[in-house]
Amino acid sequence: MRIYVILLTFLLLVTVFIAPGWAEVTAVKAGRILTISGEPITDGVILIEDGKIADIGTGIEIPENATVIDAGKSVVMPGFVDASAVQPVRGDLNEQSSEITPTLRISDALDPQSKVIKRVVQTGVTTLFISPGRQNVISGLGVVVKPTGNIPQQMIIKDEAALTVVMDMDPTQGNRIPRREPAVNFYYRRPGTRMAIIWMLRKSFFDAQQQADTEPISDPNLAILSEVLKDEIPIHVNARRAIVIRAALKVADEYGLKLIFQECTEGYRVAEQLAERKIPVVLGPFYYYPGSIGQYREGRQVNWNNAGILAEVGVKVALGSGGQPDTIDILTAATFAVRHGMDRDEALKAITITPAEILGVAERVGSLEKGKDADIVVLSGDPLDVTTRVEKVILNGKTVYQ
Amino acid sequence: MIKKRFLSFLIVLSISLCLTSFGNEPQVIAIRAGKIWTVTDGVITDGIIIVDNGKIRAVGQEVDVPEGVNILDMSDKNIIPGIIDGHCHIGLSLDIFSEMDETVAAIAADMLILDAFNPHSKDVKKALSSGVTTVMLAPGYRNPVGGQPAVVKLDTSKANDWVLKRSAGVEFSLMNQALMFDREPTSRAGLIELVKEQLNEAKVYQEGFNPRLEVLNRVVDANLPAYIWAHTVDEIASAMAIIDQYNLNAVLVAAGQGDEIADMIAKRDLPVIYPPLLLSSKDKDLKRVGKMAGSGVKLAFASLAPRTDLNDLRTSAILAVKYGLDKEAALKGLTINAAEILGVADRLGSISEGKDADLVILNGDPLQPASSIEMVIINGNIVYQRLEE
Amino acid sequence: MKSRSHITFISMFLIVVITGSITHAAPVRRKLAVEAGRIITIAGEDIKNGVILIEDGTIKAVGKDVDVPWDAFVIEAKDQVVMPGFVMAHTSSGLDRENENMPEVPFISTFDSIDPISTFFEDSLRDGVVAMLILPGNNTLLGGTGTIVKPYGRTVEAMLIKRYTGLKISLLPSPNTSRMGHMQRFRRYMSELKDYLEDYEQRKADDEEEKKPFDEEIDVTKQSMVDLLNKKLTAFIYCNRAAYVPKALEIQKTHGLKTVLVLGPDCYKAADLIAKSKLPVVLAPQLIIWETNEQTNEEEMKVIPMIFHRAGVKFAFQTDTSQYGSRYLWYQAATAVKYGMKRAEALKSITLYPAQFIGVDNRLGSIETGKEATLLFLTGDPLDAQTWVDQVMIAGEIVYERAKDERLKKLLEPPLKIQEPKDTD
Amino acid sequence: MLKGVSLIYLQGIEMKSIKRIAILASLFLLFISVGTLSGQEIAIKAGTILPINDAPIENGTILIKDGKIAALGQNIAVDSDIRVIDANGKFVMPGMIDVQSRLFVIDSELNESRTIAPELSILDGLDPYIEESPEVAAQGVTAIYITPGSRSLIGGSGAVLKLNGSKDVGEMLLKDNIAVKAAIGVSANNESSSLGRLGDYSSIREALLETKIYMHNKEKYEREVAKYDKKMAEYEKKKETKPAEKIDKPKRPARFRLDPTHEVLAKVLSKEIPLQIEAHRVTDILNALRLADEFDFKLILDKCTEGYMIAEEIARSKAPVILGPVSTSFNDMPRLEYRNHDVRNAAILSEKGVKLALGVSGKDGASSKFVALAAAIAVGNGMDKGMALRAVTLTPAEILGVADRIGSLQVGKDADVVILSGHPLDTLSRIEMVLIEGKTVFERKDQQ
Repeated sequence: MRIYVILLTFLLLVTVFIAPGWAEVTAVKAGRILTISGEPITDGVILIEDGKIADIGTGIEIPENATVIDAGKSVVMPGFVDASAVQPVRGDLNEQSSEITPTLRISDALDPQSKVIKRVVQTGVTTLFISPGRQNVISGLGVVVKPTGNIPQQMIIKDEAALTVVMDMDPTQGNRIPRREPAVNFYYRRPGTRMAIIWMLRKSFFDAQQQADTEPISDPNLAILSEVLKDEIPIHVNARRAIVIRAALKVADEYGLKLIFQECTEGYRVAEQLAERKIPVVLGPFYYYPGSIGQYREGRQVNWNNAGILAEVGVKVALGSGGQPDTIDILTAATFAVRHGMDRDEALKAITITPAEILGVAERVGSLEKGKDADIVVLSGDPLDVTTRVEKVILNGKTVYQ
Repeated sequence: MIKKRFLSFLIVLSISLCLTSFGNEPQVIAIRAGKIWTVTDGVITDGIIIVDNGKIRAVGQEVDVPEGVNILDMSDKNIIPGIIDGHCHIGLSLDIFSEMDETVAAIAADMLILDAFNPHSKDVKKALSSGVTTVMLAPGYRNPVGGQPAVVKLDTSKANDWVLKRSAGVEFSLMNQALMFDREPTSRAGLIELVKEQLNEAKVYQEGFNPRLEVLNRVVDANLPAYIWAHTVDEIASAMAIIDQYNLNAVLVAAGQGDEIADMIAKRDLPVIYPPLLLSSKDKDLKRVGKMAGSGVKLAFASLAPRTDLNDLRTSAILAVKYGLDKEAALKGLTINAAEILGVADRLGSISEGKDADLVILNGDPLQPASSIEMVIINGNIVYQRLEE
Repeated sequence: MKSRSHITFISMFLIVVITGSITHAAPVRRKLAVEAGRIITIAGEDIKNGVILIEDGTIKAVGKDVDVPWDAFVIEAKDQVVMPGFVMAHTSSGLDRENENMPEVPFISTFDSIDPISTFFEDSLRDGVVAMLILPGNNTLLGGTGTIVKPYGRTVEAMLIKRYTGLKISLLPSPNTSRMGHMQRFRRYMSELKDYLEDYEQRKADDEEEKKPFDEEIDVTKQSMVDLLNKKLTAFIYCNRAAYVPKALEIQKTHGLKTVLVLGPDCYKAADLIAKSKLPVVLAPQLIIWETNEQTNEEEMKVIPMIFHRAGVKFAFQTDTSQYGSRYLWYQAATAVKYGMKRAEALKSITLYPAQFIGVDNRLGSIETGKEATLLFLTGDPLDAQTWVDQVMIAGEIVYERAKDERLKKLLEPPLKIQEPKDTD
Repeated sequence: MLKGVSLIYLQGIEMKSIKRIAILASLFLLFISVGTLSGQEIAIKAGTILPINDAPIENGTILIKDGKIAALGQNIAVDSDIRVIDANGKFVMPGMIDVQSRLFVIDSELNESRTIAPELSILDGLDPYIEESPEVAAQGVTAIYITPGSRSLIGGSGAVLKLNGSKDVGEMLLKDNIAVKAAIGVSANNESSSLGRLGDYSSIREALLETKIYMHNKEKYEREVAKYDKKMAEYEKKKETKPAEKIDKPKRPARFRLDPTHEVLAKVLSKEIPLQIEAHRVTDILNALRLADEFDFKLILDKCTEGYMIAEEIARSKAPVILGPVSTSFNDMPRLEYRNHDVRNAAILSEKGVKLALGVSGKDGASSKFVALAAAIAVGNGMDKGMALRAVTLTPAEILGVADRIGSLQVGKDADVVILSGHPLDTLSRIEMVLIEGKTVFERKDQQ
C-alpha cells in the first residue's frame, strides 16, 4: 500500500511543475496586428495563456503544444468595446413605478440566452456597457459585461459601473398631468417638462448631500446617490440637445459631479466646454443619413461631423451603437465617422481603448498588451473599408465566432 | 358485445355493494389485484392490500387476511397510489376566462389561497374521475409574491380532514408575466429588486403587526418552503441567485427551460414541479423534461388546471416517457416525488403500510392513456366508479 | 477641377460667346472630351487613363487612345473615377402620398403626384442616382402605373425620362382582408376584365358585320390593365413573404405578363423557385436579416443578396429610406461584396441590371457608344466609404457639383463659433 | 390490382374459358413486372399488418409498385432483386390523417372580415415554408385537412395535403375543394350572445336561399341561350337559302354575370361538395341538422363539443362528425365553447353508430403529431379500440372523399405506410419508418 502513496505523490509533483507548460496555449499569427496602444506590428504573433495575452510581438517562438490560429494576411485588432450597447434583457426595461430609481440594477435582468448577444459578437464587440431604460430621470445602475457564459454571473465584469441619468425629453414621454388629486392612474406623475426633470435631479442630489453625514443612510436610494457624490460611481448623462448639455454642466458644477455624456448629438455646439472640463463623450446611435434628432419633438438638422469636431478639440470620444438593435454596427459607425471627417486613428481608438478607459475597465480590455484579456477580432482587410468582413472573434482566448 | 358488458356490470355492482355497505364506520377491506404498483418497493403481482380505518394496514403477495373479511377480486386490474398534482388552480373562484389571479397587490404574502377554494364546485366533482386524489392549490404567476398555497384531497365530502396543509409555503414568481404596465414592478430589474427588498425587510423583522413580513420571516429563517415560478434560463438563474443569497428551502415551479442548466439545479438539489407537456408541441421542448431528469433533478408533474384537464396529468407523464424520461421517474413524478416535494410523504405517495388508502384501479398498464380508470378510492372510500352508460 | 490648357479654354470661350446668343439655355457644350484616371464602363473592362468623347449628349467613343477633336471642351478628371450613373429600379419615395385607399386603382399614375422639390431627389442626385422608376406603394392590390424620372429638373416634365411604364400589383393583403380574400379579389377583377373584353370584341364584331363605324374606345379605367395583358406594360408584383412568391408566379403564368418581382426580405426562402422562373428581381432595402433556426433555436444571419446570387438570380438593389436604413445604393453593393459577391456583378446590380429591368438600358446603365452621356465623377473607388460624388453629368450637362453643394457644406463643417457667455450663476 | 380483378372476373364465367383467361392474365402480369422492374418496387415483410378496412394479417407482406400498393397478404411472391424492408415483429398501418390541422397556416392571415365568402380557397392562404411538417410526419401522420379560419360565417373551401416534405403546395395537394367551411355560434373573442348565434343561422340560411334563386336564374339564362342558338342556326340556314329575304337577326340575351360566391354554394346545394358546419352547443348542432334537412345538402358536423347530449339525433341524421379536440389540454387556455366539453364525447357518439373522425385541433401546427395520442385518450375514456384506430385513418378519408387514395392498406391505394415497434394506440411504441407513396419520409436512425 505504501508504494502506491509514494507513486501518487511523485505524480502530483510532476504535474505541478509541468502544469504551466501543459496549460492550454494558443498562438495567433497575423499579417498585421493593430495593438491600438502601441505601434502596429507586421507579421506578429500573440501568445494566449488561459484567457490572458502572455506575449505579443514579432519573432516570438511558439511552444509546439500550442494550438496555432494562422490569420494569414488579415488584420488583427483588439475586441471592440461598445459603451452604450443594446440591452440583452427580456421584458420591459423601464421601472415606471417612480422617476427616481437609483437602486435598480440592470445586472439582475441580464438574459444570457438573448438573441441579441449572438448578433453583437458577430460585429466584433467583446465588451458591452448595459444601462437601464430611458424613461426615468435617474434610471439605475448599469453593468459592464462580456457576451459569453450561460448564467448572468458568468457575464459580468464590473457591476454598478455607472449611474444612468436621463435629462432629455424621454422621461416626460407618456406622463399625463394629474387633473385631480390623488392621481388615479399610475402615469399621472410629475415630470411633464424639462424644468421639472432638472428640478427632480437637483432635489435628489440635495437630499443625498443632506444625508451624507448621517451613517448609515437608511434610504437605499440616497445611499447610492451619496456614493455618486463621493465620485465612487461615475454618472452617465443621456443628453442630445445643446441646451440640455449645458443644464447638465450646471448641475455638475453645483454638486461637483464627474460626468460622462451619452448620445450627445449636438455636442459640437459645446465642444470647448466639454474639452475644458475633460468630460468624455459616448456618441449614441449612428445613422447613415443623420436627419433630425430622434423623434421627441425636437426635429433639428444635425451636423454629420460631430465625432470629428469633438475629437479635434481634444474631447475623449467613444462610438457606441446607442442601444438600438438594428442600427449600423460599431465598425461601420467608425467608417462613416471617418467619411464625415474624423481622423482615422482617433476613430479606431474610439471603438477600443477610449470606451474601455471611460468605463474604467482599461486594465483588462481595449488594446492588445501583455496581461490584458485575450479579446481579438480578425478582419479580412483594412478595418475602415466597408467591404471588410469580421472573420473570427476570440473572447478570453476561446474562438466564439468564425 | 352485450354479454361482456353485462358481466362487468355485475362485478362492479358487487364491489360497490360491499364497500358502500360499510358506509361511514370504516371497516377492514381486502383487495386482491393483478398488479400492485407500490412505487417505493416494486410491483407486486397477484398481491393483496388490507385497508383498515382508511389506512393501508398491509400489502404483499401472501398477507393473512383477517376472517370475516371477503376479498374483492380485481385480479385482472392494476392498482397504483393516488395521483398527486403538483400545481393547479381547480375550484378557485376565478373564472377561467378572466385573469387567473389577484393582480392589484404585487406582494400578497399573507393571502391564503384556501380561502378562495370552493370545495363543492363542479370542477372538483368532475376531477374525481381523473385518478388525481391530492392537489396543491396555488395562486398564479401574475404576482411577484402570490400568496400561500395549500395541499388538499379532492374528496371534500367529509368535514375538513381533506385539508392536509393550510399553508404549504409562499409562492414567488420571477416570470415576465408578473410585470404589469400599471402597477409596480414594470421592469425585470424592478421585479428582482422588489423581491430582494421584501426578503431583506423580512430578515430584520422582529415582532410586530405586519402579517406580510411575519410570513416572509418564516420563509427566510424557519425554512418555510418557497415555491418559485421561473420558466426561462435567466429567470431560473435569478431564482438560484436569490435562493443562494437567502438560502431558502425552495422548489422551482415550471422551469420549462431548466434542462439547459440542469446540472446547476441538480447540484443545489432543487426539486422541480414541471408544467404539463401538452402545452408544448415542438419535439425540442418535449425532450427537455427527459434531459432534466437524466441529470438527477427530482421531478413532479403539474396540470395547471384548468389550463389543461386534470385527466391529462397522467397523459403528460406518459408523453414525457415517450420523449426520453424513464418509466420509473414518470411514475414517481406522479406519486412519491410529488408527495415529498409537497411535504406529505408521510401519508401519501406510495402503497405502503401506514399510509392513507388512496388507490386508483385501472384496467391496463398505468403508463398507457388507452387504459381507463375503473375506480378511485380516497381514505378507503370509493369516490368514483366507472359505470358503463 | 482645372482645365487642361489655356489655349483650348480661350478658343472654347470665343465659340461660346459667338453661339451664346443662339442657345440662351445653360451653355450646353456640343462636343466634350472626358479624360479620367479610371473609367468603369460596366459593359466591358475598366479603362485606365481613358477618354470619353461626347457629342450632343451621347457618347461617341470610349477608349484608351481616342484622339480628341480640336473643338471638344476637355473635362480634366485625371485623379477621379468615372462610371455610369446609378439607376433605382423601384421606389415609392418622392410622392406626397404613396397609397390610394381603394384596392383596385390601376388607372392612376405617379406622374400626377411627383413632387420635384422633395429633398429625396436632391439627396439622390448627391448620392449618384441618375434615374429612378417611381411606382405607387405596397398597400393597394392594383396600385397604378409608374413614371421614370431623373432627379434633376424644376418641373415633372423636365425630370421625365419615360411617362407610362410599369404597373404595380401588391400581394400584401390590406389590413382586414385575409390572404385568400386578397387573391380572390384579384381573380374576380381579372375575370370581370375578361368578360368586359369579350363583350367589347363581340360588339366590335357585330358592328363590323353590319359595316357600321366602330368608334367605342376601351374604358379608360381598364386601359392600363389591357396594356398589361398584351405586354405593353411590365407588371411589378410585390411579395412581402416567401409564401406569396408561388402566387405571383401563378399570376404571371396564367395571364402571360411581363413581370419584375419586387421582394420583401423573407422571400429568400423561395430563391430557387424564383431562379427557375428566370424573372428579374428587385431586392428589399434590408439586405441582412436574422432567422431563428427551428431545430437548434439558434439565430442565423441570412445575407439575402448572396442567397439570390448563388441561386443565379439577376437582381437590382433598392435604398432603405427608414430612419436607420442605409440610404446609399453604393453601400448596398458594398455590403453584397463584403459577403462574397464579385465587384463587377455588384456594380452591375446598381447600373446596368436596373436599367434593363425598367427598359431604359438603350440610354443608361453603362458607358458605351450610342448611350446617353450620364456619368458620375467620383473621388475614388465607388465601393470605398471615403469616396464622394464630385460631379454628376446628365446627357452631357453637368447638373451637380460638390463644390457648390451648400447643404453638404453646412452638414460637414462646424457652424460659426458663437462665444458662450461665461457661466456666472 | 390485377390479381383482384382477375379473381372477380373468374367468378363471373363458366370453367371452360378459365384456362384461356389465366394464360392471358399471367402473360400480362409477366409483361408488367418485366416492364416496370426498373419502376420503384418495395416489399415490406411485417409482423402484423393493420389494413383497417378488415382484420389484421399476421406475418404478411406488402408489395409496393410506383407508389401504389400492388399486393397485400400472407404469402406474396417477392422477386429477389427488389428492395425489402424487414419489419417482422413490428406493426404496419396506413398513414394517419389529422382532420383539424393548423399546419402551414398563420392564423392572423386566415380570418376574412367578409362574413359570407365561400369562394375563397385555403390554398391561397398556406405558407409552405413553415418548418413544422417533418416533426408531424415523423409521428405517422401522412395527410392533413386544413380549413379557413372560423371567424367568418362561411369561410371558404378546405383541402387535403400530404406531408411529403416538398415546399410546393401543388406537389403536396391531394385534393382541394373538399368541403365549404361554415360556423354557427363560434365566438370571435370569447364572448358570445345567443342573439349573435341566431343571427349566424339566419344569415347562412339567407345565403343558401339566394343561391337557389341564382341557380334558377342561371337555368333560365341557359335555356334562353339555347333558344337563341337554335334561332341563329335557322337564321344562318335561311340566309344561305334565300339571301334576299329580309329577316331580323335574333337578339343575343344579355350576359348573365357569373357570381363566384353563388357558384360555390350551388355546388353545395347540388351535393357536389359537402358543407362542413362548425357547431359546439346543442342548439347550434340542431340548427345545422335543420339546415341540412331544409336544403338537402351533404352535411359534415365539425367540432360537435356537446354532441354527446343529442347522440341519437345525430346518429339518425347520418351526418358524419369531425370531433373537436378529444381533450381540451391540446390548446392551452380552453375556449368558451369548451365549457361543457366531456372527454367521453367520442365514446358515446361512436357507440350510437355515428361516423366519427377524431381531431386534435391543437394550438399550433406541430400539435398535429398528437393524432395517435388523441385516439389513445379516446380509448382510455371508453371508445372501442378498433373504432378509435379507424377514426384516425379510414373514416376521415371516407368523410373527406379521398378514401380511394388513402385511409387504409388496400391494393390500388397510395402506399402511405407507417411502421411502428408496437400497437399504434400504445403511446410508448416508437415509429420506425414512414413512407409516402413509397418514398421514405422518416426513418429512425438512433436506436434510442
